[in-house]
Amino acid sequence: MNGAQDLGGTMGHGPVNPELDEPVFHGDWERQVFALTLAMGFFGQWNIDEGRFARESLPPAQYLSSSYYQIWFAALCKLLVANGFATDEELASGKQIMAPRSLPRKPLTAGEIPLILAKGGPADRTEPGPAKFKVGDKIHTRNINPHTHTRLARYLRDRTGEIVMVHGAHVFPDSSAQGLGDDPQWLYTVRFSARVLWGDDRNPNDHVHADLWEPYLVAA
Amino acid sequence: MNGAQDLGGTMGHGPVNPELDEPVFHGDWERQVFALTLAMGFFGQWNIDEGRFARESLPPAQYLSSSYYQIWFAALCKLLVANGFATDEELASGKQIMAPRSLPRKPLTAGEIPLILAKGGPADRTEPGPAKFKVGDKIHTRNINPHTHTRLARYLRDRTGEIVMVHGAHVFPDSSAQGLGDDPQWLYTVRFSARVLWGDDRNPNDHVHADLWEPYLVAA
Amino acid sequence: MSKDHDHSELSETALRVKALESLLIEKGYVDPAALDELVDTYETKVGPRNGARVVAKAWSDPEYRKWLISDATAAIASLGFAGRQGEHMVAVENTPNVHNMVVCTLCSCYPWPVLGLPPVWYKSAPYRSRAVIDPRGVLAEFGVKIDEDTEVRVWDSTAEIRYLVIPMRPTGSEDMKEDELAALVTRDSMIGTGMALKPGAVGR
Amino acid sequence: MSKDHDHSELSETALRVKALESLLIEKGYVDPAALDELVDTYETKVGPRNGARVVAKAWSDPEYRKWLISDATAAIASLGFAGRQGEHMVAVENTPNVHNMVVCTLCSCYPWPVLGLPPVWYKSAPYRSRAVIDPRGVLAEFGVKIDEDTEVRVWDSTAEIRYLVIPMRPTGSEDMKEDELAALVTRDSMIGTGMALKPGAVGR
Repeated sequence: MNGAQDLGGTMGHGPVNPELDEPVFHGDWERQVFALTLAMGFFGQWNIDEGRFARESLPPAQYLSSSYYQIWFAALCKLLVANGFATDEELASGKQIMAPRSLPRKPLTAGEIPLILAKGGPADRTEPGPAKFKVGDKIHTRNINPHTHTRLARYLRDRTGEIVMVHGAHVFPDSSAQGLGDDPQWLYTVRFSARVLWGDDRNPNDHVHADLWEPYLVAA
Repeated sequence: MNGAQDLGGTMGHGPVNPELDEPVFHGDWERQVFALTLAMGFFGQWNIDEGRFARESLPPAQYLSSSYYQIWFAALCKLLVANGFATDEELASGKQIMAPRSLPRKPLTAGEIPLILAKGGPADRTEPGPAKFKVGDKIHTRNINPHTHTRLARYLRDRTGEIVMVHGAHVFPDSSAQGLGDDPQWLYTVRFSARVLWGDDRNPNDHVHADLWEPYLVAA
Repeated sequence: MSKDHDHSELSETALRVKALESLLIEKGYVDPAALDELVDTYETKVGPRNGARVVAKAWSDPEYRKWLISDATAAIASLGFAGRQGEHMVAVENTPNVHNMVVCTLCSCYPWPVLGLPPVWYKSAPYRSRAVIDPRGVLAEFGVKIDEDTEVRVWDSTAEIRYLVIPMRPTGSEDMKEDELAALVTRDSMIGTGMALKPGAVGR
Repeated sequence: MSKDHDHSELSETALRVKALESLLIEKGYVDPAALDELVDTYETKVGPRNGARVVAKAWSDPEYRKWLISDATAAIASLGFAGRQGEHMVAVENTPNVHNMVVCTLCSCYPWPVLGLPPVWYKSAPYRSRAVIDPRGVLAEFGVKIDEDTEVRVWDSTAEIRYLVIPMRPTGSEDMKEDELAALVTRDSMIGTGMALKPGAVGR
């Protein structure tokens, strides 16, 4: 979706302002949001793409005026309610009103965390067929504007680029975020000239690379 | 600039929600912001394009979480300070600290308002030369991404369309908003297919028209 | 953000605006009587009844309709509506095959002399963002259903041209006079987010 | 918005988060010890010192450097850094002719096993919006000046591939051992918004 998350090339947000000696978390509430998001995600009731969509579908005014963990918190609340873990009333009161929902597995324990984190969640899958493109091929990105999740950012649409890496087939987020399954698709890294993306006044030496799935691309 | 004002095609803002029996103003403060903006603009210290840029250069988080007259108010405050009418301290306190600045003309009186509004501020100017395009011509819009004011919205860049009206030469906002003068340029209404703008899943009957100046266009 | 929160933000704004007005009066930049006159003009004198008269005349008078379509600025000025934010008018006509709809994606451009000041929704992010990418979805929210075969023409007011939609004359209005017809022409029908009223109905 | 306003928003958030944590514990969904372990992992165990060891080894060991560039996931895992948000690693190398810089315009993708959790600025609108359209302007704000003739390569992490920048080995470090070299490798140098430190300097 063309939501507030699609920030590439937008303007007016101000300077970057890196923080000196920044701590990993700013206060306990950030620790709690981070840990709760990971711990609840571990039940597997939503995948990473559904999690991203929960964040990017927040109203743009809210998304842009929230800190990042505020965005995570708002999205976690949405996901908990949508998946029957809690009700809006419970979130407002902090008190249990409904019985807990049945759990697909036991809650995460401290002991299993190192192994689970080390395993991660690889996104590569069996290839659905031969790759359409190879390194060096010129491609053109499609102009799509779905209301659903996509990783083809606005600034990368309808642009000509060149394949520079082929990564095998990966979970296709446009399907996965809608609960339509992994739908594995070939994933490529595509190289775009800054001039193609932003106009002729850009430095001709500069390039942007993005990881794009085959359904985003047509031969140029 | 690719600021928060550039809303065409963005998503997540919710339903339109028209208000039944909507009053012209919602409370005195809206009346005041409206009237003060017009009255102060009347001194001619900034033009309409500079006024628009003052609004669209507000931080996106602020722009999107403000009501429209809140945006006008924030922009008016910026313009007043930038043009020496008031200082930040004065705006904060509401009390005069500095002497008034010298005025290019007497303040607006009630009596002259009907004539001034009736006169308006036409934007047409003497043509800089012959028009490059005529009705029926196919054009392609440029891909520009200036940090300064432009009326070539992001969704209209790098798209093919057709000239359907020729309006003569008008003040060119990209120059005017920077205080670089009227720089009159031919103005055209351009017709774009919804499919060209948004992709092949759109209704083939639908079109968007926009008013675009000659420097935005190249022959297709 | 909570409703309370919104309210306190608004009262804070109202206080700051009041302070600004006092300051600008104290500094001698603005005359309170002029401010009142500006507000009064757009609150009571200029509004969509002006545009309704233009449309009703176009419905009644084929010569005027032709003039309106070929030179809207002059045709509208002939009825006494002209000036600020209507300096360069274009009238676009709905037909059984074409439905027109006006937006300003970049700010709030709107033909003041014929429609007055725009409603909040016209200036707000939902309408401005969606009118150009999903005009039929927006129209549906206004209760307007357009056939798939009918062309939807969106006009994004990106320059100083201001658009007035001439809605279709409703069936059953054949014998009505110009004044009666004007009562059928709603603000929304002249933006393109509504239709003219059928005789006997009322609406915004 | 005022600073006070921001603070009250934040304390309101903190209260709501606390309530959520209590609720999820009460409902038996989460174990407080597991939450502590998750926080502790990323606060004390996983961080940019991991990535610095990878870079220092690549600087010191030509075979490892080759492996890192051809199969970063395996080469990095060989040092014990793997898993969540580092499942598919790619290492990109700075040279006198190429400067690499990583961003995630759409969210906050970042190679956790080698760099830990991303700093606030990396996840924030200013960096995400500007890194792809004005990388040199962003670099200048970090005090990094890149020659006009040098290519700037921005990597927008739009999929599950995670990028690690191998900064240039600083002059004067020729005789240093791997452990000493690692101390020169800053977090920002591995994102591409900084350079490796010169021997004797300190930085973030």
